[in-house]
Amino acid sequence: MTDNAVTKRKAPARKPAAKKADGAQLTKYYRDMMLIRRFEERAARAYTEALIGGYCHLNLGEEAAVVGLMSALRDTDYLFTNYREHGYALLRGIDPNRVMAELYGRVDGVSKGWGGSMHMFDMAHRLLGGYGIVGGQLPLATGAALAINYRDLDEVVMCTMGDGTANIGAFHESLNIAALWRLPIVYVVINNGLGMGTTVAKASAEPEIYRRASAYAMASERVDGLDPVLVADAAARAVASAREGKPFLLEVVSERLRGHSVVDPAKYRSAEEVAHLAQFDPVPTLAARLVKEKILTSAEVHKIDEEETARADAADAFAQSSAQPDVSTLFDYNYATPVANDSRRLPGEPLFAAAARPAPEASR
Amino acid sequence: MTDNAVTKRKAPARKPAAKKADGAQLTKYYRDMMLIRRFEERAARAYTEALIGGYCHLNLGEEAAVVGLMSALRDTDYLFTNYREHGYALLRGIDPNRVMAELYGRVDGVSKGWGGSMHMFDMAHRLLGGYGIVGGQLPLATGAALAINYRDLDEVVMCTMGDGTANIGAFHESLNIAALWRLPIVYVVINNGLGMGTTVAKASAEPEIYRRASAYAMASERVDGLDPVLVADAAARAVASAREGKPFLLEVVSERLRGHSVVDPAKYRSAEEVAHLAQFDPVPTLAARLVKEKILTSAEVHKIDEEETARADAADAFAQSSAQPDVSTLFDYNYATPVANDSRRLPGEPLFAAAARPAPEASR
Amino acid sequence: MTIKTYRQALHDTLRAEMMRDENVFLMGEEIGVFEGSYKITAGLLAEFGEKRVRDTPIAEEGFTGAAIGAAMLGLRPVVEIMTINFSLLALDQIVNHAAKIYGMFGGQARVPLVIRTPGGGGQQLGATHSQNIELYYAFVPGMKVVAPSTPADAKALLLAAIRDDDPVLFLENLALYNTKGDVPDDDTPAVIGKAKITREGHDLTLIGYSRMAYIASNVADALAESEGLDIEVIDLMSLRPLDRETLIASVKKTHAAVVLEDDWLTYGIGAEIAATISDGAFDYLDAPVRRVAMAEVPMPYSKVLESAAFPTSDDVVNAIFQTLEAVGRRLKKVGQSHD
Amino acid sequence: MTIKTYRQALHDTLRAEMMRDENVFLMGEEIGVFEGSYKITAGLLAEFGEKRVRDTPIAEEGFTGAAIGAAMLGLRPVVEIMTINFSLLALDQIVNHAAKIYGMFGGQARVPLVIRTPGGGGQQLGATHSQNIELYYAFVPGMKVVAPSTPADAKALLLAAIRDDDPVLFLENLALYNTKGDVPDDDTPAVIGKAKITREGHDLTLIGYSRMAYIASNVADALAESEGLDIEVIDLMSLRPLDRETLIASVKKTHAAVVLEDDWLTYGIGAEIAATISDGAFDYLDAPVRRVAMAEVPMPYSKVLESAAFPTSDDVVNAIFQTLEAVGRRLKKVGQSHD
Ligand SMILES: Cc1ncc(C[n+]2csc(CCOP(=O)(O)OP(=O)(O)O)c2C)c(N)n1
Ligand SMILES: Cc1ncc(C[n+]2csc(CCOP(=O)(O)OP(=O)(O)O)c2C)c(N)n1
Ligand SMILES: [Mg+2]
Ligand SMILES: [Mg+2]
Repeated sequence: MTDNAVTKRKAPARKPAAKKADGAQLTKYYRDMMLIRRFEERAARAYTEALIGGYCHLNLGEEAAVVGLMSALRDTDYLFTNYREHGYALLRGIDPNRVMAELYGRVDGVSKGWGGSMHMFDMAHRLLGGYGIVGGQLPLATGAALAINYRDLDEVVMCTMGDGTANIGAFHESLNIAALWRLPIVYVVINNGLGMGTTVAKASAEPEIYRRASAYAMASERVDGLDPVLVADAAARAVASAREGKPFLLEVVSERLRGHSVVDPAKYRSAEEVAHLAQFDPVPTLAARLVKEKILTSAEVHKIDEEETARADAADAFAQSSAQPDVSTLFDYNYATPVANDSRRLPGEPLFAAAARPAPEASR
Repeated sequence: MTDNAVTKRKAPARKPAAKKADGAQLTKYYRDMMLIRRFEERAARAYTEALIGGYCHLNLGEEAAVVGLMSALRDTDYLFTNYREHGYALLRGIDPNRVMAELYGRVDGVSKGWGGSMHMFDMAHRLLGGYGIVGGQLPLATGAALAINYRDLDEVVMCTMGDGTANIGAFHESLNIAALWRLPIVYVVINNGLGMGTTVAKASAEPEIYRRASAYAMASERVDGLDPVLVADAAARAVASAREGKPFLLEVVSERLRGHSVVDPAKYRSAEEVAHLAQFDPVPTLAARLVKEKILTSAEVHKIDEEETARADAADAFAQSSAQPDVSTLFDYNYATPVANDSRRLPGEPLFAAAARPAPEASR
Repeated sequence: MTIKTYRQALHDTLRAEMMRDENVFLMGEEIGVFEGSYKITAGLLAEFGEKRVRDTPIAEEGFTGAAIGAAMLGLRPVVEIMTINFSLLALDQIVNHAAKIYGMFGGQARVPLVIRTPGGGGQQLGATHSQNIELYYAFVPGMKVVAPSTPADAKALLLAAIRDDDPVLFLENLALYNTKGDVPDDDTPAVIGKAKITREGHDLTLIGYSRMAYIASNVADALAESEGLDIEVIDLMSLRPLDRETLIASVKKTHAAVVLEDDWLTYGIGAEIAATISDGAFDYLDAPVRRVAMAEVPMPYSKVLESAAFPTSDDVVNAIFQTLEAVGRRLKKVGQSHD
Repeated sequence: MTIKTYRQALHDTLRAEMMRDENVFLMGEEIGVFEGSYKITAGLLAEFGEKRVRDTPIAEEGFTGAAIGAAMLGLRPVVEIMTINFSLLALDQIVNHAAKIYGMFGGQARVPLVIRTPGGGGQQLGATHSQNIELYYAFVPGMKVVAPSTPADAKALLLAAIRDDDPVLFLENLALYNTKGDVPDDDTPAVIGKAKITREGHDLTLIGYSRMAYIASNVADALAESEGLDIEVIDLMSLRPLDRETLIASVKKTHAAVVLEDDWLTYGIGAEIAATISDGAFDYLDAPVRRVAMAEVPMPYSKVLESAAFPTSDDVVNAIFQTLEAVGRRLKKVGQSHD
């Protein structure tokens, strides 16, 4: 995969930014990226301390991509994403406390503790999930765009996925349908070079994934995900296209700084490779630029870091103090429309109360 | 769909034949096409007389495509196809009697009466099915090519499908895998302009389906399926490419002269459109060419027709006289490796023989 | 009341619901220009246009998933999957998405989706087109699965399904499309989750759904006539939720049950029905619950073999007689074969 | 005999079979460079190379179907599907193709394919990653489905599966990978289609498979110790074919049964077991067959909720006590809770 990583880095489709980002904008991007960075690190720690369970996939290394992409959406636009979505949830404007509480599986979590790391959802902020089945979000997002089209609204759907996801059937079916029906949707491939440990080159016969759009006569572009400004501009073009009923495929070349999920030690990457990767860490890259372009002083950069670290810590504290769901709520979401004869039985409970038979003690 | 049919016919990718077909070759093609034509017509009649059951999809209008494609395969190559496969079975060299007997569901059928119209199979002639799930044959064919590659053999797999099939996930997954692993396979799309009644334009965002190969960095070509020579030449190129480990996507633009299956009256096509189609019937087209180029006289052409009609009739007579499978064979193909506790119970039989209970009469 | 076919009842109900609520729309393969493989949607494209009657590419996963996504935004898509066999290709979207979204996100998004699809068998369609796999949906929390056996129920259950805010698998049956019956003119939806006693009786409880509920009624009527038997017939109507109470109450009265299903016996729908009755009516049952189901083979194309593998009325009659013999009852004509 | 983990037993058996037969090869997502999500294939890429240990794109349908096609030509692919949840995406290839090909073409092509995949639950993986859907395969004629609960059985059943000429779904379990046990050194395959009595007893038959067979053994041992109970334990080992004889013979002896499963209760695997016993041992059963299963909800992520929904040893103990009470036996400590 060294090969691939290098190839990928040798030929990033660096399009010049349409307009130079102003200082305030860059500072905001930096703050947002820092929030993701510190939040993810805090989550990783809590996971290691067994305070968070299940799987936990982080956006470390993808902060510029997340921030750039989210900058292009209006509040009324929708986002569908995969299990690697904490950063997206934060940038859609969801309170970090609620995002962290979800990781802890608590009642104040953005999905009330039912979803966890992989399944964040918030209708108010139009984050329509957080999905764990690779490619599962694509048909759904396509359908949301269909609903917008059906109602003749001015909204757009963005649907993000990983590079590995571009090889599954749902990718093909969804992009074809979107192009055929001219749906207002942007499909975004975050190409971080890897599935879990499998490289793009080993998984995709056309490793420049944006080229696949041609199979659907769909517009597409590839952008360097290290730079939030480039990403933001490309995303803006893509979203504008979608808003006109021309769906778009945007590939964002990015890096995954750690393992696939918190538990993955990523032994399949050499120390050399990991060291090489550090150059492509978007957070220090942007920090250096801010200082170099005299937008911020080192001290100011540092202060932003401290502030966002504090927010992540506060989110953690909030999550720890949030209540656990009550067992009595287990069957609360069986159905949206109540129904006759719904099953609400714990594993230890008999199918039929032992009415006609001797029942010396009640089961739990 | 008139639009589409016309568009399709306006711009067929007519590549000049690599070499001019000789008379003997053309005559052979004509005979083969005539066999398919008369066989299918005979099958349609038997179906209408309720001698054949289930679904019955015909190759009428696609004879030149079938003949051209099959001419490119060696005996040791494999074919996977869909439910519209009678012609392919015949051209792979399977005795028409056995093909017709399969339609009748008889023991002499190529699948012993178990498969019917949609599921012809013959290992000896390397026809590896006959599949009824749209796209289902693609992963299988890809795997057969993998087996050839694994064993380092000089064989090739051809996998045919319809235009509508190019929109299903299995298409994407299979072509990607084949290209990635450099498998010896040719995917053939018979673009007859229609799924059942849905046009290519309404189903495929890129209606020139061969272009989709670029999503897998795969070679591809489009050919006019009205001319068996053009098809044969294109197929030869495709097969040669595959044999070198470069998988290929070949699109054959063809026509479906009748309904989707025998029961479909195709009301969604206007009389005008159907009349227009008649011009693109490959059988009279080739007959006219044979006479015009003085390869055959009208009488000779007619004689071929009579001979092939006779073969179709003989196949029908054979099928009618072939035995029905015996009910006692119902469980013969439960498993290839016999297994303990296999279930071999007819619907009327109890799960447990009523041993301990009164059993005044045996069940059937 | 109007006499209609099952097909017509479905068609008319779809049409009426589309007129009632503009959020209701149809999606599926070949439902528009081709008017549906089984013509349920005939004429609807002409009447409602492409926006409301959407022909899709052959992409079960893609369009079913798209319907789920559209439902999340409040539309009420009614998807047709041409036959239940093809629904396997959409299963991930249905099981891992439609059925999960409401619970997995803590009740934040509803999925008011209907998936109409026919089961079948007995038409020589071969191994991949003759399966009855409603089990795959009935097993899944978050799904609702209904299966009408008459034109009236087709209407009432379809009304209920379309107006329900959860994903509903609406099981039709190829063999029922041409059957006829009275259909009420008013728009009263059925209650999902309730079984129906379609014939009261005391001798034995005969349970079925979809085509097998239809067969059950016919067999019960015939045996009443010919044998004076008093059979109670239950049409499950809803496979999920399952109305256990109605089953148990009936068997407590009749003391015997035969379950009919068109799917395979082992692990089939009937297994749960038999297990439920054997548990809930344990002290009342005078004979084992008998199941009549499809033979466990990949369905052969051959008519002869298919007929042997697919359950018939005769099989049902045999099972009833054998069960009644097992409970020791005296029948007028014990031992007389109905084969 | 060597003491090994279940994981190691699987790994070693795969390796030995690859050495024995060069037609055996492995395919799946992340099984090579990443060494498998659960590390069953660790080291095998390095040892056997890319031809025999093939990392696939994320394309369950595509690579599973490719394995079926390769098997039709006589190779013996062993596919890993990362968890059984993702197998839904390959279901059409498995159910409509692997399971059909032998019969549908009149016995002309064999499909010697093994699909290894773990079930699980109880690890906070949420609604789409905590399902046990072996039912989807166990229901299908043409499939064989086996489910070892010990390292020794993992070896013996994997040997049998790889050497079998039919498609075999080989069910593993996340919770079992680290369990240890004696593994015989010789290469004797298990007989597919046979259940195993792992503990003889007379008081009650406790039935499980996979993780629940493991729990069953532990519970039976504990109750023998603490209560002097003499429980017979059956490990189903094979879900299809199902060994009904062994079940019935046992219950004819014990007169009572409790069935354990990690899937959902309604229509779950246990339904068939309960129905089978209620039928075949009708005259011998002194209490209804009790089932212990997962609560019927999309599994919540929250630890608290998940723990409530997922069956535990305590649930099993309760079910045993309640069943024994129902048969009217006198226990030393009736009424003492084990919760
Ligand atoms: C259908 C399916 N198959 C396999 C998995 C297991 N899995 C989870 S993430 C992943 C890799 C995805 O890679 P990519 O799309 O590049 O996304 P990334 O994790 O790199 O962001 C795999 C194989 C899954 N969740 N769903
Ligand atoms: C997965 C699946 N979906 C739907 C069908 C029903 N069906 C059978 S053939 C067909 C149209 C196929 O069109 P195309 O691929 O163009 O092939 P053609 O019939 O034109 O040769 C459809 C929708 C099916 N058999 N399988
Ligand atoms: Mg990736
Ligand atoms: Mg076509």
